[in-house]
Amino acid sequence: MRYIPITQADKEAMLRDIGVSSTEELFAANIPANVRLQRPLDLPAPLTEMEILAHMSELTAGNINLAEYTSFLGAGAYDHYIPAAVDTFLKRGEFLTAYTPYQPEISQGVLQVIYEYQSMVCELTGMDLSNASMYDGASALAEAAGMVVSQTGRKKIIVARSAHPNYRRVVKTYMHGIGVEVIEAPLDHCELDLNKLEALITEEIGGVLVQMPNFFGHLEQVRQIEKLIHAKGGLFVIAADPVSLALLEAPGNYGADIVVAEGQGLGVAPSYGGPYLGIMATREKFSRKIPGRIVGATLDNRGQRAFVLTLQAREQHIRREKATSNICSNQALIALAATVYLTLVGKEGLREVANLSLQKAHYAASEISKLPGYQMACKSPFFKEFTIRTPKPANEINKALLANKILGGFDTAVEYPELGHAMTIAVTEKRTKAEIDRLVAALGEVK
Amino acid sequence: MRYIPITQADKEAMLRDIGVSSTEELFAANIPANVRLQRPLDLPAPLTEMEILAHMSELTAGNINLAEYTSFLGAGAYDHYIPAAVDTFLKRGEFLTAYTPYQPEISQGVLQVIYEYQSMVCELTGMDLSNASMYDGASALAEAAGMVVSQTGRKKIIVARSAHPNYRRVVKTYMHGIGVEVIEAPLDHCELDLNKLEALITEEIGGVLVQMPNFFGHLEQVRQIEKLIHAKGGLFVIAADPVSLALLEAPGNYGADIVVAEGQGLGVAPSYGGPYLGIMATREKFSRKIPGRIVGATLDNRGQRAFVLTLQAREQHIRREKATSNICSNQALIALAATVYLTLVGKEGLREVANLSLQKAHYAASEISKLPGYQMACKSPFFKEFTIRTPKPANEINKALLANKILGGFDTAVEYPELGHAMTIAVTEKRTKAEIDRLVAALGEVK
Amino acid sequence: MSVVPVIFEKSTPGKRAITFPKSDVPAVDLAEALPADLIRQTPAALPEVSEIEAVRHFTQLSRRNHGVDVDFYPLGSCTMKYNPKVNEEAARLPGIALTHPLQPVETIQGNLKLMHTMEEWLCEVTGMDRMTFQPAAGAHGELTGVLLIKAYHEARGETQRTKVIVPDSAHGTNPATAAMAGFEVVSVKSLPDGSVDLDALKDVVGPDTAALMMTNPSTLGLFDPHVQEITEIVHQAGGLCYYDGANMNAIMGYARPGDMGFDVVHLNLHKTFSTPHGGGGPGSGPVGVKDLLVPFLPVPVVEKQENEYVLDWNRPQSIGKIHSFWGNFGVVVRAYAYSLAYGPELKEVSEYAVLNANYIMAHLRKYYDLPVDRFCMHECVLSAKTLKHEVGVKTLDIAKRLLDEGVHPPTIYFPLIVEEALMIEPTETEDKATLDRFIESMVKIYKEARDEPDKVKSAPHLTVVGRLDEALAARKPNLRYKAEA
Amino acid sequence: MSVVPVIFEKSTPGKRAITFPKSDVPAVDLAEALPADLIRQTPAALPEVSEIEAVRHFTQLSRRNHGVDVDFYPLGSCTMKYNPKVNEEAARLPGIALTHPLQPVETIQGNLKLMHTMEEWLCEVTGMDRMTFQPAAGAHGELTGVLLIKAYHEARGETQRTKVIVPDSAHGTNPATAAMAGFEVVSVKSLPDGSVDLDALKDVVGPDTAALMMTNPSTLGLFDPHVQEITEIVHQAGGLCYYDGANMNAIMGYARPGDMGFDVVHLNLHKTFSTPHGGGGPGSGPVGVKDLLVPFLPVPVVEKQENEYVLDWNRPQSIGKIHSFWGNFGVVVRAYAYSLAYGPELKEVSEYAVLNANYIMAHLRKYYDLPVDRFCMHECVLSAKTLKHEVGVKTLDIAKRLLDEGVHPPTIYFPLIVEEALMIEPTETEDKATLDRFIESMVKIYKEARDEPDKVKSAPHLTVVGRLDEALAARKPNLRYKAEA
Ligand SMILES: Cc1ncc(COP(=O)(O)O)c(C=O)c1O
Ligand SMILES: Cc1ncc(COP(=O)(O)O)c(C=O)c1O
Repeated sequence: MRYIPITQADKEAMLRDIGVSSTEELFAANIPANVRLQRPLDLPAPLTEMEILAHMSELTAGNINLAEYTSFLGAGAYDHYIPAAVDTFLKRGEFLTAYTPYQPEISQGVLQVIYEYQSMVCELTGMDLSNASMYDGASALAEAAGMVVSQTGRKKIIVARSAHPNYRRVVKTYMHGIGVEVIEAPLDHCELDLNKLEALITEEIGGVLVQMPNFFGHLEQVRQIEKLIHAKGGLFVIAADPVSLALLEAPGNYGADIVVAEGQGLGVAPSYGGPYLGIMATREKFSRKIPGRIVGATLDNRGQRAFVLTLQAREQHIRREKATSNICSNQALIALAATVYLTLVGKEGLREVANLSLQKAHYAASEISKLPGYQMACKSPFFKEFTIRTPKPANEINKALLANKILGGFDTAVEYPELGHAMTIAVTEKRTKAEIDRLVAALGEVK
Repeated sequence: MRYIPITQADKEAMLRDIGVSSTEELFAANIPANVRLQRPLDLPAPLTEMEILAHMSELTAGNINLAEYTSFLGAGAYDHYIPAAVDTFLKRGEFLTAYTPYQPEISQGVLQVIYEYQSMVCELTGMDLSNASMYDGASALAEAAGMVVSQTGRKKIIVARSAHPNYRRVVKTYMHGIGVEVIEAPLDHCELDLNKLEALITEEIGGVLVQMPNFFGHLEQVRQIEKLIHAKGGLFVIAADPVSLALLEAPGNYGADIVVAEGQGLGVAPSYGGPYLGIMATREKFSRKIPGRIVGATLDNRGQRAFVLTLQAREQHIRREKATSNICSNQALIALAATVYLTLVGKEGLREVANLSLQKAHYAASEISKLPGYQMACKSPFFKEFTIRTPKPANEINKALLANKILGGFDTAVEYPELGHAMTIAVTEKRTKAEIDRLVAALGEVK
Repeated sequence: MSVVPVIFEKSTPGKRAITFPKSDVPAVDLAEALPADLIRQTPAALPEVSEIEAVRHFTQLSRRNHGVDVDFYPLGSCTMKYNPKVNEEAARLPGIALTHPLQPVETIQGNLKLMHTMEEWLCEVTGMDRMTFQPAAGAHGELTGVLLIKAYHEARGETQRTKVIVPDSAHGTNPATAAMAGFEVVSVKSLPDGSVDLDALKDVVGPDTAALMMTNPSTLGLFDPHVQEITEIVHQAGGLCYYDGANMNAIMGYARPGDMGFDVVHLNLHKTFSTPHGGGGPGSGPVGVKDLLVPFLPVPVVEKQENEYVLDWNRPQSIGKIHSFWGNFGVVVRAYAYSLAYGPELKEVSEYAVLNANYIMAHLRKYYDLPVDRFCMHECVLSAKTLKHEVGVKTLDIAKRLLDEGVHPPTIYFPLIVEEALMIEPTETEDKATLDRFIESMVKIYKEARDEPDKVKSAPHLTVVGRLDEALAARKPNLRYKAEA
Repeated sequence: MSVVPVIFEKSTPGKRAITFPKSDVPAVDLAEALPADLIRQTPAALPEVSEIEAVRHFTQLSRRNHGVDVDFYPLGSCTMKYNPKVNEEAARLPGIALTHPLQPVETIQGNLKLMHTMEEWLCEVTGMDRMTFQPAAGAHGELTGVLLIKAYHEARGETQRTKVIVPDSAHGTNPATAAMAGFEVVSVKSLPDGSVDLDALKDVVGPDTAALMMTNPSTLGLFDPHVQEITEIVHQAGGLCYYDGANMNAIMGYARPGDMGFDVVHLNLHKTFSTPHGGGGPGSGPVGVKDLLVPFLPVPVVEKQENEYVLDWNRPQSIGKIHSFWGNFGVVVRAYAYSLAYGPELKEVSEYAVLNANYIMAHLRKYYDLPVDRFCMHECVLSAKTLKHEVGVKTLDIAKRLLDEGVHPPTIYFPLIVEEALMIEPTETEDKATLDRFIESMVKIYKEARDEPDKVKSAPHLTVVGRLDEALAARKPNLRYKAEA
């Protein structure tokens, strides 16, 4: 009865008004006896609030957490600094406990935040329009693949093997549903092999999906790839790291047709993998193809600027089976976090974050490379993450690092056995030189 | 420049409008050269937000805290459960960043909260009116002493030796200022000695200040004391534990003239001793004598009920040296915490808190009393805290408890050497039987 | 202020809120680290504001928004119940909020145990055998579920099963999902009470039937009396049965989709299990399945081995992955905290949800049309048909006038099969006083519609903005801020 | 809703929000544990509401309140600057928020070090030798400081020093404090510019002078040009000098009370050091002293011994204690975080505070009376004297009309020595655009006062409540909710 505010007296009065003597009558009138559950639910007895918190603290106290351990683990979820003001707004009841702004007159807060979010995404990606958010990076990429197919009518797409293994899995899962073949473009070390890619791209290929920087943290030759795919009439989809876009060219400026990204790095707690933020932006010409909610500016009947959900003819509640996607609830609160984050760090701050991450990652790479047995796995440029060959299996090294209160890099052994012993190390602006030196020393001591 | 939003261009435009060429001119026009500081402040270089948090986390990481240790320490600050919703409202900018509601039309939120707070305090204490808060329990008691003196015109007051040692110190400090003699009423074990008290009370005595339950956690014979002091025309002041008032008689019902209390137990974090909440309530006849802000209900010019600061003729900004006190800023946000807390636990919940604390304290007392060398220091009834003689100095025992992740009770040796080896143990509703058993076991093992 | 400038309009070059430390490592030259043609030339024109401006901006915006924390929000089909604050605190525990999805499993046993336990509990509530938490929302769960069905038929070589049957009363996500999974959607007309027309169903099932997707209680808030026959009909034709659990708040502890013959079900934790809607999300749409679909579940699956929890990736028949990591874990955490608060008393959640909906119906049926005269379950669907025909006041007008009363209007114009629909879902977390206040408002508006229809048609009057020009928004899309040239 | 019922009016018997577990220990009978005549018979009539009602209630109330986070708040003398969010986060670190004041010192070294460091920093800013953090607010600091002075004279046997000199421009807390510490208050008239009249001062100082209390910059926002002479005059007479540091935001890094000859100073951390005002408090009013007063500081004093911090209670000349524990530690923590953000750049805080105040003055002096035509420091004091005499629009009316503009009005009718005073303190955390908006509002109101004075006199028009009947409130005090009989 924890959150049920109806007293026994109220209940009786209400039953009287309804004209029944018990709630059982209401259920009996609806649920046929043959499907009624005849026993209580077999669940543990209710706890009070105090017990809930005590239980959950105890349950998770043993988890290693990023406040106590120094993390060099990235691979799609990053330990960027989250300004204190972000959480203030996630907790404002008016944002937290609202739903999709169906009634714009009492939802201008959420609507304007989304409009601002869309604007920031466009700025970062160099695209014309953004939707209000997708579930996460992987599903955004899969939806982009769906857009490619629907736009080109072609039933084959190419995805870079250097894209996040989980993103590739999600793309394949989605594409399998609509009978689209997903071809994996092979690698040369940890970069796409452009010759092989060129050979794969035919006029049957709807598009190429490339992660930039790629899963290994390194850059792809996106300008060349763009030419290859556009030459055959396909679309070019980029999965970006939004933080990287402070330093790296906007995909809109090298010809991307759709840009997706995982927004977690923009002020969102790692939270064991979710809730995160699927960013999706595209060119104006695809505005009727993009999935999800979109907010637009308009006027009210008093002549004031105001915001409203728009272009809804793409959406499931209007178009049903002809919709561009089935997405309904999205990740609005996480888009709020990203909007507050980008507002707080602003134009210069995001560049600082990106540059510091790059500087520190390069320092780490150069120091680790000096250790015997460690050697960069790829020669291509990198941003805040890099992949390095290790003298022993990475998971063994990581065990030793854990003992030093360090969460080591991503062990590539399972996903990329072709690299041999290797790990992908992420370094954000939060890591100090002292922490990096501690990592290097700990690596040096692994026996 | 962290929180200064003025750009160089703005600054120049502003200087132009002011008609000076630099801010230095403004300072030079004001501050004579002979008092100008001619060197930069010798303070550490500014840190960024990320560094501030990292520094402060590191600085305080070594502090033992009540999330990780099981606490049996009370003595004026208690580990009661704080419902999650409380902090939500402490963080609402409209409450957090407002000041004293001088402009009632845009301060109805704070004003109504205070009115509700005052009402709750009156309910708990059985008094007619409450102010909007004092600094803490000790200063509230000292201000009550001042009220006693000003009301009775007598220059002597009695304070129970069983009152919190720090509260007694604060009373003495305040009273010294106005030349009032503070007489300490002696104890019989850990309760006031009524015979000796009776002898002390003369018609020169303005009032008696008693803590209930007293510092040792035990009850005083307040009904008898009330008769003694009122018989000589003095006032009766009670320093209560607000949680105890769910089970113990309201001081208003046994003749108290002024009730003060430390409100920390009502949803306020222990925070190394502050900010806490000074509660103060009294009878209507003293309404012109009570210090501090008071909120009253009235009507606005549209005929709506509304709230406003009232009875301000008592206050320093109106009456200056004739004011009832110099208090200006109080502890409004902490009063909000208490108001939200009391709303959430409500009539029944506060009884549950009090009763559980009592039950568990009694269990602890009876279990510990079974240990060899441990023996209750007083026979009088107690609420959630009790004082027990220990076989060795309490501080040595506490060291051993710390090794078991237990924060032991208050060592009475320094403040009450007459008790010999003893400690005052506090047990709140948060303590489980398992935790108490762990304490008992650990005590049993102290060598 | 009735217009808050967009944050870009508050931007001034050089202003800063958060800054970062100077680098403490030997500098690398950007031009050396990155290829010249990939270095960004024009910085993204993000806003440049101070921290106080940012804080005021988002504070002011929040004050222009309604939420459950502000007042009543009876938005049908969305289960806008109270979102407990303790759940927010739990989700911010460092062992939860500050954990990385790819930490070695031995460092994260608590989270795995939480997921495993929650899976067991939700299986008990739904009568299913296993659950996956990867789907990030209801529609995502639907997609997962329908792909599981597809994989099942494929594994059995029944690739001719290309059709998914969806009643016309269904939520838009159902047909959209089926299409997204590559199925052909067969829409069947519902009976006027929103239930499935058995004859129509029998007509369309066949060897090409992959599945039926059904919402029960239906979007009319009514439990389908023939649900067991329905699942039998579909099963007999070789199809599987999908249960859209968005309305699970009506039946917890009373009935279980698993017991009704469903093979797959998705739940909306952001509805039934009290996790906040966040202005549109995040949600969590876990999918429960019967044993026959377990081999196809997304990888990885949390398994308990001896005393250790592991992530099992070795599932050759799996449909693959549906989320970057393990789903909206932070949302699952909140739902777990909620489940702890109720345990078997979840049944009372449904009991009171149904009580509240019937109470509103009992009072408002005197004023508004009631399309189906039956006790409802957790929500009631009314209609303003008569008002529209007699005085020209539409459901939209009523909704807008409700805004002036400080409450969020019900869902309107859904389900599609009801003319001028008003779909009212009070949830169990509202007390009688709030319901009475809402009833009073609805009656007042009814009377206004009769006495002063223009007042209703021109509503809202008390909101910070008036009715919006939605046509303009669509005709001249302005979807992002652009600095004036 | 323009009236929110008080929470008691929402109460229904039996409703619950937070509940507690059943007892897990052997039961004790209350009647046995407690004496019959001390057991409460009638429970306190606290409200009985559900959690959702509580949350909505306080959410709705908060939405009826202005704050710095909402918009501009130029309340003179109160330094309503931005309160950084990171400080709130810091104060909630478990090593801070969850520590007990009586923990053994060896378990709490971090907090002791924090206080010790902060003491050093504030001594550097003020030019004093030691500091105590026990005072919970400015007025509490004043009391502490004046009691220190009293103890000093007593220790020297100079008990005839019974008078404290307070300029008539002083804040009410100054004379109230002196009285509370048992001194006789000697009020000296200030010069029209708010500075101390040296001749008047010389007239009143003497062998009975205990101290002078001075606010500098004065409450007119002007630095006293003769401050050094003033402290010399008092010192020569054997008195001590007390500095009310409420206006410290004007001079950090530019001048230090210690260098001006003051013996005691209090700071308001909730003003100068950005800790939030919380709707009235908590604040923190640390007191700094010169060496001659150190022996009298409240116990305990945080001392560093070798590598350990201790609480030193062994101070026989101490005035005793002034707070239950060590002061509003959580507030000091926030001020510490703020100091970390600035370090020596605290000087720029003052620079910009002064710039902003002069900017407002430069613009508004064209419309409002300027009592003293001099550059001001961190705040400017204007007057509506002319408007009042010419069109009958008072300062109060202007303040009320400002409410309609969405900003908090300045402090009004203070300092007392200025007729129809408007005391405007913008602080350094406001940008030019906000100041311009405020100036515009003030000019608009000025024009309205001339053109449509009734509009101003009847303001506010846009707030949730109109002007209140304060006389009624005082005449028929209704200070608490009482259930109707
Ligand atoms: C009946 C029904 N099914 C499915 C959904 C889709 O759920 P979600 O918004 O979480 O994707 C909804 C949500 O509104 C719904 O009401
Ligand atoms: C000049 C001056 N002195 C003293 C005080 C008292 O400070 P507090 O309110 O913190 O007690 C104030 C506060 O308003 C003030 O402005």
